[in-house]
Amino acid sequence: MNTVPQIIFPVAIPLIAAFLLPIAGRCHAGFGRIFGRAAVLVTFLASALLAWQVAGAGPASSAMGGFKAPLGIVFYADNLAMAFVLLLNIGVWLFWPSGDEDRSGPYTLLLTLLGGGAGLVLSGDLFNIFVFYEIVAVASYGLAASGGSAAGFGASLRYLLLSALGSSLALMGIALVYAAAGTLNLADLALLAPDVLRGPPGAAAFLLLLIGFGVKAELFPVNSWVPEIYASAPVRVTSLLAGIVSKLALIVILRFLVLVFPMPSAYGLLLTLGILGVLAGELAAYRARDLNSTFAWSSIAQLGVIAIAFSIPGPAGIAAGIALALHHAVVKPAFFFIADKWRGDVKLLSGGARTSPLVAALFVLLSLSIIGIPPLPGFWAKYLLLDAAFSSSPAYWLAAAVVLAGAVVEGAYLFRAAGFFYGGPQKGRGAALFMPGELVPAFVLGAVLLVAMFAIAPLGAYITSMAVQAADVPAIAAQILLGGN
Amino acid sequence: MSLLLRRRFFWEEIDLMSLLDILLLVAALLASGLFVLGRGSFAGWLATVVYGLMLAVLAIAGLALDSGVAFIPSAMSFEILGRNLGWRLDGLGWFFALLTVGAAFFASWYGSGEWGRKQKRMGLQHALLALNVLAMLLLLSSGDLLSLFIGWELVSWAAFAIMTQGGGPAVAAAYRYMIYALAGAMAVFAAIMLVQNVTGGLGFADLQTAISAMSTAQVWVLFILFAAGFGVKMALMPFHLWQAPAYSETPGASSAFLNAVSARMGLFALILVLVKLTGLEALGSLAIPFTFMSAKSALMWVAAITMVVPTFIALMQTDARMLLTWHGIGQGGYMLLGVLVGTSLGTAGGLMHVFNYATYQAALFLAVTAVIHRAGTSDLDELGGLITRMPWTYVTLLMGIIGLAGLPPMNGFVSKWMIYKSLLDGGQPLLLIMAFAATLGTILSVYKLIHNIFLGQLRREHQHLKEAPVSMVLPMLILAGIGFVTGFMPGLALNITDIAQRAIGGDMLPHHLGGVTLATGSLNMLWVVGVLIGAIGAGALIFYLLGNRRYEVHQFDNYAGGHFLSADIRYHFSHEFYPGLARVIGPWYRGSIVRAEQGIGILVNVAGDLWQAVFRVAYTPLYMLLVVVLGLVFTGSWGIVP
Amino acid sequence: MSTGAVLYAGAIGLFLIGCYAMVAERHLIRNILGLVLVESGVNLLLVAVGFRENAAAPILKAGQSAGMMVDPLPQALVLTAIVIGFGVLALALALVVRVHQAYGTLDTREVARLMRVEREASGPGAAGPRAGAKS
Amino acid sequence: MMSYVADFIFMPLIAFVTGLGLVLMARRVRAKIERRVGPPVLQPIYDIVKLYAKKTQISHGIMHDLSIMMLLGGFITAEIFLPVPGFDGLAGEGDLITLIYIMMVPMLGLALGVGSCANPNGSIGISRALTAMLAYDIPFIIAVTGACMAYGTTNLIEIVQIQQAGGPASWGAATMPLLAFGGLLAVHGMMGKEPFEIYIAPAEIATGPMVEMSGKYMGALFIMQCFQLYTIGVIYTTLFLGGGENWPFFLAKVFAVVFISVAVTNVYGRFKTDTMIRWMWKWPTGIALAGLALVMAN
Amino acid sequence: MKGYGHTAATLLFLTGLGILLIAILQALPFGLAPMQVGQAIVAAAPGDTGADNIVTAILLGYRGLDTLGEVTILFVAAAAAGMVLGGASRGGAQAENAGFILHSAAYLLFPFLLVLGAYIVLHGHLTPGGGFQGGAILAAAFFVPVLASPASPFNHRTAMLVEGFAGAAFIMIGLVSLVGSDAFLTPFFGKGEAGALFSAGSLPLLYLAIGLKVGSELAGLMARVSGAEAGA
Repeated sequence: MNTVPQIIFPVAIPLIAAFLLPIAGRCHAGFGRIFGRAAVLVTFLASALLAWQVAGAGPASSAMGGFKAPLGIVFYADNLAMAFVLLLNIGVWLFWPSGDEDRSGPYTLLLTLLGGGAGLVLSGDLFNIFVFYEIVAVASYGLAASGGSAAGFGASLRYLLLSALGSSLALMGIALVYAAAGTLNLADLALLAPDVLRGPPGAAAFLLLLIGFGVKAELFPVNSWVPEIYASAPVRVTSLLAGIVSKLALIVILRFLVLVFPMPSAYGLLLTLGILGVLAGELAAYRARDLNSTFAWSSIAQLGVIAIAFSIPGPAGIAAGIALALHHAVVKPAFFFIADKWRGDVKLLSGGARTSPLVAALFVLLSLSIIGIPPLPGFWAKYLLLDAAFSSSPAYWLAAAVVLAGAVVEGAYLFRAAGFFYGGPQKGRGAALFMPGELVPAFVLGAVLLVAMFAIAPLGAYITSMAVQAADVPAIAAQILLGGN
Repeated sequence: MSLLLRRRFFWEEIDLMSLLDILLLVAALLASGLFVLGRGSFAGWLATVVYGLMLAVLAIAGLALDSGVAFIPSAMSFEILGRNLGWRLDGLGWFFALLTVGAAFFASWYGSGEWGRKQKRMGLQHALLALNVLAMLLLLSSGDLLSLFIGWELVSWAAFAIMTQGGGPAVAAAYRYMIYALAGAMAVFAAIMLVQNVTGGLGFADLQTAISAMSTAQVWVLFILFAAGFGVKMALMPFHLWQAPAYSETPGASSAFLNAVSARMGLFALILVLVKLTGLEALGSLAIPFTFMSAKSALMWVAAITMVVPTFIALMQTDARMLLTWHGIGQGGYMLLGVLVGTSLGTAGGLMHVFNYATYQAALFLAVTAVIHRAGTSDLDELGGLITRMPWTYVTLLMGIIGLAGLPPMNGFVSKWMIYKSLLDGGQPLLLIMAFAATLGTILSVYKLIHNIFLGQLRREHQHLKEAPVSMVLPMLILAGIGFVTGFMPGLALNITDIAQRAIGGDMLPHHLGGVTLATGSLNMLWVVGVLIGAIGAGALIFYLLGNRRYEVHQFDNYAGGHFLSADIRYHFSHEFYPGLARVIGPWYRGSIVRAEQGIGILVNVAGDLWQAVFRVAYTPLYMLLVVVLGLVFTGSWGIVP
Repeated sequence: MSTGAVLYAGAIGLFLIGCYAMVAERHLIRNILGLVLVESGVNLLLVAVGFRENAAAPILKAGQSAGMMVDPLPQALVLTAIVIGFGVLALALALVVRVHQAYGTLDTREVARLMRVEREASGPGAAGPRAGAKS
Repeated sequence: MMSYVADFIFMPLIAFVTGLGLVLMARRVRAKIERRVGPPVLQPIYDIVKLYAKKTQISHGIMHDLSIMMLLGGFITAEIFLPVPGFDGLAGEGDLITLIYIMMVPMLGLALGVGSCANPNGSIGISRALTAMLAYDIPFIIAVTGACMAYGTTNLIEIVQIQQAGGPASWGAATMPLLAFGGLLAVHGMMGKEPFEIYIAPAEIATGPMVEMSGKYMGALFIMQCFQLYTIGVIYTTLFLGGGENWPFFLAKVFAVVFISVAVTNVYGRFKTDTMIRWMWKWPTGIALAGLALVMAN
Repeated sequence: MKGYGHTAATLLFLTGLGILLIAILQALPFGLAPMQVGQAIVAAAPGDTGADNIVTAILLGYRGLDTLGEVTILFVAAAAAGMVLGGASRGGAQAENAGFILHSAAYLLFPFLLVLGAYIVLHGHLTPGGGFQGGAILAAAFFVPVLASPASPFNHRTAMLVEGFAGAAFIMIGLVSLVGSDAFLTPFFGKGEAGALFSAGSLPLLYLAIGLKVGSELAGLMARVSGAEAGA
């Protein structure tokens, strides 16, 4: 029952820094970049402190403005939320644009993205989550267009239209929920949901929310923007969007599923979208010609897998989903960094291993992990997923079969590309020689993967405890409603 | 029965715990060491010596296992995600480990000689060989289903790595192998998860309880997943297309290792899971409705077909290595058939065939590599008459093909005889006939191999060929010698397979040094081989004593219907060696399985294009609308129908 | 038709017209206008949810106690939603300006085709560092 | 060990002598059919002695010589494992399956020797011989399998005892007529007689494998022919005609088996290799399979 | 041809969607939705925040964070639009002054717009309207001269300064309250008597900050769009 006022810092600090950054940037060119990095560092420290407190004393909550739960907005932070806030902070720090542009635009967007993302995961109020989701969405439209290329503008405009329509649907969903339940606080809804949200309105509300938030979470029908955006956006933005921001949207969907809509039709809906996502992603990736679009499709597939994991009721499913999400957040950005340096048709990259053996080795390591080869963490995440899937109803056995078949197709196209790197004489223009600076994030992520390989046991225990905590609805409701003074 | 040198001495004092640890530690150190300092020429010799050391450790472990110790536990065990992973070496694992390290010993000895020096990246090949051995030891000493699966993946990926060393076509073959192996691994993964779902645990005992606790439908699914998953590595019939090109494109020494042992990992896993844990009677009870066949007989028929069809495909090959690898697939069918018969004779026959196969297949591959090393090609239409230039390689190949064909003086005959005898006593005449037919096919194709390479006219470009260097000939000859010795005294090999058979359970086979004496017909190789050698001696006496002295004539001093032979016209019959047979069997090779494989490939391509087209449409919001309508209908109906 | 039915019909009508404009129209500006219509439709729905029969606006008249008032919460939400809509609209228009400058047309299908052509052209050719015009 | 010495010496000799008799019988039958007198009684021995006495003995390399030794050694071993009345030999140590594979050793030896002669006609002959082996061995093996399934043992001595237990009624041919007949057709092929002798026919490709054989090499082949006729005859009698309870009756049966085949051979032309395969895999195999089905039925 | 098939399909889906939405909304009682939270706020608002305009009480009090989010979205949209349009060519033909009427009216209109905007911002907690609406009017006030004489460039520097500091002020007020009563964005300064200009504690301050920020942002945004438009 602890209330921690500093719970707002991960949101407030980046926003205030974002507001002040243009001013700082205006008065001294270099200062803008340093100010931005400093702000991220401060946020990271604040979030780490908060995470340490939450890990120690259990989930914390704080009512904004001192107003008690059903009236005001309450922030709720448990291990799951804090983990993803830290992941976001590290992601933003790692993918901070390289210092050549002097304009302050991308930095403000990144800071607001940081603040908005933290708010998205911490907030305990339905409409407040929608507002933070919009902040993240607008920031990602801007960042997607920050590449400055014509294709970038076209793609982000189409993405904006799609996502804005999705947001209005989500807003309609919130209207339905409010019309049915009369309150917006998640904990309140959790208590009211069994009797109020069971009928068609409840199911329709979940569908609308799922589609609205699904755009960012790359769920099946609404992820047609993914290949265009990831092809045209700068690589650091792509890795941020694909690696981390899409996970935040999925965590929000998980919150809705666990707290407000624990109905079989909701789980069934997410499962079908997940399976279709995996099928679409893997098969389309198999036919993609250049590396970048291959990884764009494969990120759709991987998020489909995470959606399947979250659609399994009970803490086992959540644990599998978190493990898969964390693993994907580490592996996919590294893939995009490699793809960014080796643009163009895969065939042209033959003999790449000779000019840059280290990068080719990293590529193989990442592919092995994402397929799920035992010693690597990818396998343990997939093991958790299959463990959860097989212990629930036969529909999930089909999902597990699809995931396994997907892994085979994934192995096929990843090692087809690896075959080009290692085989064949070097006929194209030589594979790009890498300036070490450019691929540092990729190698950092590769190192994290290797370290995680040895720390599976503690990581596994931490994730399962996080999942149990996130699935325990009565405790969450009690903490939000009563805990927040 | 007593082992080689039965003396009770120090192995009781050695702490058994550490034997397996020593083995794994040494293997790991060797693998990493070679990766680091693989460049030097001494790397090969170092590896050979270390393998020898490991063989010694295994021998000591064998002594322990032989004296009744159930298994050699290892200190290495992890507790991950609520599952504990343990490693321990039982008799079955020990037997396959012995073969693995033995094959590695000869392969690395062969690779560190002159052949190795001519390879581009021999250091890397030595390192990858060591990595393969480490992966196989981990698989063979796995203590529960999860460590079995982890070992399984490591083995398939280490094999993938060693296959890509050939460059060019080898990479394409390795890629095809990787897809098969990945599909197999995923099937095994699903099966393991099925077991865990039923019993909540992943130990071997859990599999046994799971079998009894499951409904027949679930047991069928489990059986098919395990058989298919492990069958891929063993190249059982429907999944065999990848093995021949993959194993023949790998560079010489490692391909000998792969052929001799790597495919047998699938057999080890099948025996461990289906025979030892599930039990043959459980498989037998799984009846296929409407037929009098059961799961066990179905698998036996698959093994039988895997025995016959690849052998006759091998008959039609024109590349020596492809011919041998296709035979490798065929021989796999023999081993599985022997083990599945269920009688102690059958199991002993199957296991001994694994041992024999490893010896003569390795010898054959090393011999063919020696031919490639000297003549530059392994295409049977480009060679001929090398007996005069490479006699020792000829001897090795001769002893190898006699073993492969399963004719008396060599050990191949003993294990095949045991498999035939067990099929006969087990009441399986049709399978026995298929086994005989496969053996006949083998005899035909191995004769084609030795004739096209060594017999017939020597070509002009091979006139000045020299015999393969000693570093290559010696290991070959020793392997062929092992084949002959275990052929002459099969008891030695049977003592080794006893340990594995005791681990599998079921009754043991009473045998003596010369072979097996059963009520319904026995085999004593001491007499058979002894009399054969004596009789050949008598033949030699008749030949040398009677009639005048013989003198040799030049290769072109030949009856050619009045035509004068000279070097420039090719006077050697090797292309399309069995024309009559080809006319009869030819039409049967429609390659239906190859077309099925291509069909799946095309299906995936079309599906991929379809999904990509779905995403290329300009009106993305339409999808959102579509989904909302469908979703509402879905949820609406759900709501109305509570 | 009760006031409720009129309000709901109005809201859904606006939403549908907006959806039609967004989905069926080929002109970018019409799409954006469709988006605005959709957002206004949803906002109207949100406000309509808070409606009470013969209740007063949620402003206290100089100190007298609160009579039967309409639900103030949806109105606050709508205010926020409108501002969000405006922000997204501003960014959309900025992007439309740049797309028009780059591709010279505002037909969505044409823009999509041009983008695909450009990506294919840039694909194999520019295998070097990204070829996108770096402003 | 000592008890076997007698067997080691006498069994091959008996085999050789009977073989000579069989070859003589074959030539005499052919002569009678062609209405001529036929060779004198000791003609086969004269041929062999003439060949061994030749001054020029042409060899094509060490393997050529080794093949002759393998040839003779192989058949001598086969005779030792073949029980005849009075001498059981090593039949107890190696059963029927061992015998079948020991018979393949001389065939392989001959093939290697002919191969090393480096004469394409020889190689073609050997390829045809091996194809023929594949053709006739399958029905033969079906017959053998059927017989062993019926007798329940592969030990030749016991097979003979089982058949002699009830006199002629319990012979293999009586209890398994179809198998016996299928086996007879296959055995006819094994002997390399007329319809199936394309691989050694002089008119075809200069006698195929024997093209480079001359002098004592040819002599050894003559000896091989004697052993071959004897071995195949004895195996067939052991399996289907009740084996040898006493010498005269046993010899009569062996001569009868060979006579059937020799009688048939002089009437037919010659099959091409692929027609031979198709014929062998159609009729004898079909009959033998039917017999096997009958055996398995009860 | 293709176009019509497509529109027909869309129309079909839309009617289907409409019918389904109507069906779902039938299930929700109109006009008698459980005003659980709304009723509680109406009762507690005057006591907690002292603002007459309950909507403002909700906007700045109970759901203050929503408003912060809202302002951030505006800020992000403006920054993103600025970045996107930053590349557009600034030059372009110098259009001469817009027509005589607009030119003269602009300068006449400017003071009135300023007063009206300021009034609405300052009375946010009493009368309908508030920071956003007032801010929009202020933005119009500053933008009309730009429309009137495109030649005179809009002073982006000051707008950006005002915008930054106003946003920062909003959060600072929130953080200050955090120090005071350990909850972010708690209204302080006491409530004052209802209806007076200086009542409802810190809410007017928040609305002032919002008004300035929105005003400067929108003005800057519209100036940049019109600049880009002229340049295109």
